Amino acid sequence: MRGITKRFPGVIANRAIDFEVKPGEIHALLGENGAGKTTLMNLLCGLYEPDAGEIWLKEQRVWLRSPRDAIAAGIGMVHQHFKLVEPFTVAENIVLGSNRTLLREAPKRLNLRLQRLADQYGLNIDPSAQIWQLSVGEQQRVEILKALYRQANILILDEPTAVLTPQEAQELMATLRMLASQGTAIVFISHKLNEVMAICDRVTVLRDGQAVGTIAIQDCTERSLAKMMVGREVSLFRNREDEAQTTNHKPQSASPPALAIKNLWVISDRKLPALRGLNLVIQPGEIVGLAGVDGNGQRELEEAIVGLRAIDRGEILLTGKLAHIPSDRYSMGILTEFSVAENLVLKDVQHPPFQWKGLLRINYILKHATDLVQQYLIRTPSVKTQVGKLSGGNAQKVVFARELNRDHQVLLAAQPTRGLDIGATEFVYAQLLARRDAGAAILLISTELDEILSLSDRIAVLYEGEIVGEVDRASADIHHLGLLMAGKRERARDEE
Amino acid sequence: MMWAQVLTWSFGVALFTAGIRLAVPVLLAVLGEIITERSGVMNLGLEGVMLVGSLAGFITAHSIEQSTGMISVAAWGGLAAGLLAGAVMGWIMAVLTVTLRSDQVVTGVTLVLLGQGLTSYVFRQNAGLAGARVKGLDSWAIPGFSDIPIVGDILFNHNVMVYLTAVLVFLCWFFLFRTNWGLELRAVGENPAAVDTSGLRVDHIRYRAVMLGSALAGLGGAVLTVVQLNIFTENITAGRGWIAIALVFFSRWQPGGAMIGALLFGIADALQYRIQALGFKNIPYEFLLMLPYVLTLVALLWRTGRSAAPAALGIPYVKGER
Amino acid sequence: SSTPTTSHSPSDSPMSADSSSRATSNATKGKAAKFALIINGSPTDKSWNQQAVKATQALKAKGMDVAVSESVSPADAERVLRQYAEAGYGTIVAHSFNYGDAVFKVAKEFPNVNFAWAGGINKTAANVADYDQPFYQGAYLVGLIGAKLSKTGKLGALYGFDIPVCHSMGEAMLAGAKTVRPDATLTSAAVGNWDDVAKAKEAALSQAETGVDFWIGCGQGPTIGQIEAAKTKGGYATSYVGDMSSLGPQVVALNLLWKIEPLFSKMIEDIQAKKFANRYYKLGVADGVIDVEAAPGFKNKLTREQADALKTTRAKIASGELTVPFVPK
Amino acid sequence: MREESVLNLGSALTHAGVLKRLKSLAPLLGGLLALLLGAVLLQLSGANPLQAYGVMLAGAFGGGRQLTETLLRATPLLIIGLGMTIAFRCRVWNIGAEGQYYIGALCGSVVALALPDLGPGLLIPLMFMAGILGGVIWSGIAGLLHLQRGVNLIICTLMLNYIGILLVQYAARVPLQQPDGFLPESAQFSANAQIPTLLGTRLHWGVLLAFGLVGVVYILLWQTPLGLQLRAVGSRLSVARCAGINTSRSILIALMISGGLAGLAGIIEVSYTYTRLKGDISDNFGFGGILVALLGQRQPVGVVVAALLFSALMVGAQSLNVVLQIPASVAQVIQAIVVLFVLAGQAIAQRESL
Ligand SMILES: Nc1ncnc2c1ncn2[C@@H]1O[C@H](COP(=O)(O)OP(=O)(O)OP(=O)(O)O)[C@@H](O)[C@H]1O
Ligand SMILES: Nc1ncnc2c1ncn2[C@@H]1O[C@H](COP(=O)(O)OP(=O)(O)OP(=O)(O)O)[C@@H](O)[C@H]1O
Ligand SMILES: [Mg+2]
Ligand SMILES: [Mg+2]
Repeated sequence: MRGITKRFPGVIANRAIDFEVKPGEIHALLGENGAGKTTLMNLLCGLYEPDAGEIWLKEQRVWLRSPRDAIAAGIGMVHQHFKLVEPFTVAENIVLGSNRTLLREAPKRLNLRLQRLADQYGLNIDPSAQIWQLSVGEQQRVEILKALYRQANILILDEPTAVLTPQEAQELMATLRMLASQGTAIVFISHKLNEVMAICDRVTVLRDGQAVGTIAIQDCTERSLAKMMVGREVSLFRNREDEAQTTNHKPQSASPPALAIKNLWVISDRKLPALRGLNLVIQPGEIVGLAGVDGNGQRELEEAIVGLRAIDRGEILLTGKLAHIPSDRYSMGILTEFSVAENLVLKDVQHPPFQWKGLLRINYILKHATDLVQQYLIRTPSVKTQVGKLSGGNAQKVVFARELNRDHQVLLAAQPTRGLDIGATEFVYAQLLARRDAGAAILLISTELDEILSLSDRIAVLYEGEIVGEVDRASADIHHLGLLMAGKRERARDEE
Repeated sequence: MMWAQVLTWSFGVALFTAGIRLAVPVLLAVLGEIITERSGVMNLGLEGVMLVGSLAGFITAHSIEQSTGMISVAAWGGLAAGLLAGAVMGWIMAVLTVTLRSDQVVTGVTLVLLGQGLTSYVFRQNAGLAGARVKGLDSWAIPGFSDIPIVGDILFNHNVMVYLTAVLVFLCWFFLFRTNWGLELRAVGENPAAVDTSGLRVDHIRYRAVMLGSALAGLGGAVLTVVQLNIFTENITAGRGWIAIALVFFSRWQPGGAMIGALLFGIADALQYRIQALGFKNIPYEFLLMLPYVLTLVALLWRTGRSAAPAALGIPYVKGER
Repeated sequence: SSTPTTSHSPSDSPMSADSSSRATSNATKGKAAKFALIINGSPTDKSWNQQAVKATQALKAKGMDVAVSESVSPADAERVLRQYAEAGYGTIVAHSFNYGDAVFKVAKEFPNVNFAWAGGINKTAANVADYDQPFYQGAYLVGLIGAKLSKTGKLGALYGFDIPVCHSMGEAMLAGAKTVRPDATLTSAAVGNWDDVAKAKEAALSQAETGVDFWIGCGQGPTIGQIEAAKTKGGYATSYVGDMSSLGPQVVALNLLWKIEPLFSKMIEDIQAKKFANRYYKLGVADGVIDVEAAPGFKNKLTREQADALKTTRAKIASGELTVPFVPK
Repeated sequence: MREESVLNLGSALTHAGVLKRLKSLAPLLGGLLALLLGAVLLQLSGANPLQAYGVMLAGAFGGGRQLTETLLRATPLLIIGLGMTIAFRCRVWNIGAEGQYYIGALCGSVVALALPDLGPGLLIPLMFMAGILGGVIWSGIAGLLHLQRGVNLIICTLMLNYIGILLVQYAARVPLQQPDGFLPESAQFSANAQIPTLLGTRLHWGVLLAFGLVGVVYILLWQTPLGLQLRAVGSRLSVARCAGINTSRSILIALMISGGLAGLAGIIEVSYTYTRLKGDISDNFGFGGILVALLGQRQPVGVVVAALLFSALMVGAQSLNVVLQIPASVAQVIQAIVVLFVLAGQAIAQRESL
């Protein structure tokens, strides 16, 4: 890609970017939230057309006007938000659009064919399962298989590990390495520098829509990459030794619990018990990390606490106001059609100071928004901009700003850094710790063990709707936690 | 004495036969709308589409009959014209809602306005149409089956369009669930972004769906004029398009459900007239006329639960939007 | 096009700047000469509206300046009436009972303009006449023939709405039929609509299932529905207000006609003779305004006795010897 | 669809500003194109298109009287359209305005007929309240069926249209029929129950009320917490629910406000235009109102423009019929074409890229 420029109303997402990938390499694309990574790749897979610049494939100039052109050119993309049809089966999703016969292939034959293809790439998938029944990791595998089925020789993955458990991430990386060794060129977008360091061959960094540079992985460190992205030094909370200052914190265990969950049973959308007698107590001034592989009831627990899901049995006792960082910001946190300012007051409009005698105080709301935008470093053209126009990371910051700015006693943070760049992640961590120090009780639900380990005072492990273990931060041991998280599954495998 | 009249076999046969007859035009429109909505487009203009189909069908059948005298050619020609006119209306809908992405509700309602205006304009411009009539299709008892007592009378003694409509219910199901086209069409209604990134044209698929769906509604209108009534009068569909939209929800976007819904509505309507004809004078007729609508509502109380609506129904597709 | 068109000189336009002043002066000069009709539906409905439009064409042939507004909803009636009054129309006929209130309102503002409305309830004013639609008188005659044509003796009536104009038709037909066939019965129903033919056909079919094989209809939709039903189930139907026999030459036996032209002519005469005030026109069979005749295709199918019965009864009604019973409810 | 709000004024200052301004003329261009097409139609019907348009224009806006008529005709459309604006902002697909209008008219008429001697200062407000109540109840039934039993709202409101109209037909024919009357209609309202006009014009208090409502609805939607919450529910239900908004309540409120306003329009029309209850008291105002709300892009001021456009087309068309004897159906076609083309223009104006 040469001299690629793409404008959106009010933003230049890509400015004269040069970018190239070689066959058989895994090429990382890095940059802060809103740097223009996704946009650049959307141009490559034909979703947008560039305002200026050229795309060359194997020494030939190509024009990718639609995804169809891109597919024909052998480009496949796994989008950050999966593009799968929920009520359809895996097999149906994979062949969608590539069968030109009138009648559909008999499901049995089709499933068999795809099973073979999946096995060939070492992807573990049941072709007859429906998408909505699958975990996020499995859905991602479907996306990859879909691209491979179309014989992609350039595979783009937009933040593929953001939603995966550590185990799933490991599996994915193994798959990618294998594909690369077979000659596939892979573009890998991620905010997780350790992963980038682990599997990529070269790195291109974007900042503010411009390419800062491309370097071979041997020539850089996590720290130097971070500096390239942000343009300044950043401290990383990634290793536990770094945060010694947070360890000797004492929860106010004398006071009554701020959040108490007693014998909670909740039914999932699939009409199965998602939580089965869950018990959990959180004191003011402590962070309890809830570890676990995605799909073990996290979503249902989150919804039950917020009041979105009916409780079947048991109870949730809440003292004081609840703040909520949702796991899926688009379906629970923000209104994409609303402005930044409106989103920032969404939960409090009916109270002063945002309203006065039943009328909104518009100027106050705008000023409030301007303050929060500065305080939380939200990158937006204006507070009147629609949130849908912001990059994923900045949208998340809007949620953060709103939730943390409410005087809450309990904070439910579900996957709070999903999709955030390191600068933002750093900011989030600092905020969470500051809240705790101010006396809030925090329930941190995360599938990233690193995150749980660096922030929690106490760690509970969720498995199949139950707390299967609780450890104190001091005595936490990654290996033990890992076993608990996947314990029963490991054992089952052993027994086979 | 009146109840004794109700509880006879012949009353039942007449009731169900009439129910089927009343159901056919509406059912065709429902099938069409199911196809349209399965692709994510809600066409509220069905009433206008049916009207245009009914007039186009009538005029075509009439002029073929007048010029050649071939009755069945005229009838089939009329039905084809209804199909075609419906497709043209669907094209208008698609240009506005798919290409230009204007609001589907307002476009649909405008289509009703257009259909009503156009048909009365054309009808009034051609004074000769006012008293004109066509021969239509004769009923055709299916040999063998029509001799079965009761069932034969109810099911196998209709005009060909009734049988064809039943076949269309099956074809519609087959198309949606057993062909690749159907798969792609349903995928567009669930998640257009997925279809787009799969290298298919969302807009093309929606155009086809809307036009095909409207064509069926147009056919429904033509059946009304060419086959069932053999005449045209202004506003002849008299709300059947709206009923069809309601029945789509009832059907849960399943062709089989559509057939049940349309029959239920048709039979309720047929029953209502028969109660009047039997002279239940103490019930004001307005309340009898309400019966089909009330029954539809009541029937829906038992068809609740997880919504089966296509996830992207009513939402214009914009490339690359989150 | 069947819509009558008049050529207006631009100065006739109610839009011209000084229209109201000129309108008044026009109104005093050639008042009766300009005649406007407003109708609620299509001028080609083969029935109620078309008959009225046809009558205006006859007036036009006599040299009158005639205008027709079609599809005027009652909500718009007031405006349209006023527009005609201002444009110098001396006689304005509002051809629907739904226009009543608008007529009386506008009439007050234009005392020099003559209005008429199809109320049929003898509600009039100094410059508003009411005209009745005594279809029931014709229906009585229809009953005479219907009783003979029906094999079962079961007569059917189908109304747009169950209102007096309609209701009295069914009852009068029954009364007429009973004079020749005492065991005749009547089945009636309402469709709730003046123009849903499909619905009406279904209603008529369900009547046929109970043995009905001769119909009279009130409203063009119901009547067309009956004609269609008669075609499928056998039996005979009656045209309503106009000649609808082209829709079913085999089954339309009689035409119940409303010859509106004499009615309009009478109004104009009265206006010229200054006798229009508070007139209630109740022109029926006696005046040749309501009439029943064999449909064109049926002229030679009626027996001599039947034709005679029609003739003599008509004469009896005309002479006042026989009063047709009016049963509105 | 782009949402406009006080807090979200779009980007007039961007580099694409000029282009945008050009594009914003698209609806107007669409309208002109439609008129061009209409001209062909007029020519086909034997009229001189220029003269015809002149007559239409003069008929709708040619003077105080014509303007008055246009305003009068716009009033029910405006009131219903404003209510629908609120409903549609909340993504409540109420297409039952017609039925709510009828039931509102019925309830208001009952009051008018029961208390004919009450002074208009008291009686008219009472009638209005009854009308609103009728609309609220009728829409509320749909709301309860939807929220309690999960019946789709589009069907509920659609079916209740038919039921409501039949109910009014019955009421006008039997229980409320004028005592000695033959016609299926109630007695004429007493003078007290007919909305007074303003200073000798034909405009009445209802017109004033309708325009007052424009401000009220604007403020409600954009400047009150309730409005923001209703819009939030319409924007994305699950997010609104997470934000602690009682979504069922919001849906019911939006539905009932729209129903109430439709009912108000019903009693206003019956009191002023029809002056009595009968079976046919609407010229498709319900659907017109829906169209007007959407054509006005669910913005109160836009609804005013759309209602006036709609009404002007109607009034102008009738004038065409009176003056040049052009059949009304031509005008109806032109009306539909204009709406379609303006819609297309709006859609083009709203697109991010051309
Ligand atoms: N459809 C769009 N309309 C308007 N602006 C957009 C659109 N898509 C992206 N942008 C803007 O373009 C810029 C780049 O966005 P992009 O999504 O490419 O960022 P990113 O690098 O992928 O960020 P993240 O890490 O948060 O996913 C952002 O400022 C964003 O607000
Ligand atoms: N005209 C429309 N434009 C856009 N979206 C529409 C329209 N009509 C309906 N929808 C969408 O179609 C779906 C079904 O409509 P509606 O919301 O009325 O059904 P529902 O009864 O609420 O369904 P559920 O059972 O999920 O509650 C919804 O997703 C709704 O948002
Ligand atoms: Mg991105
Ligand atoms: Mg992101």
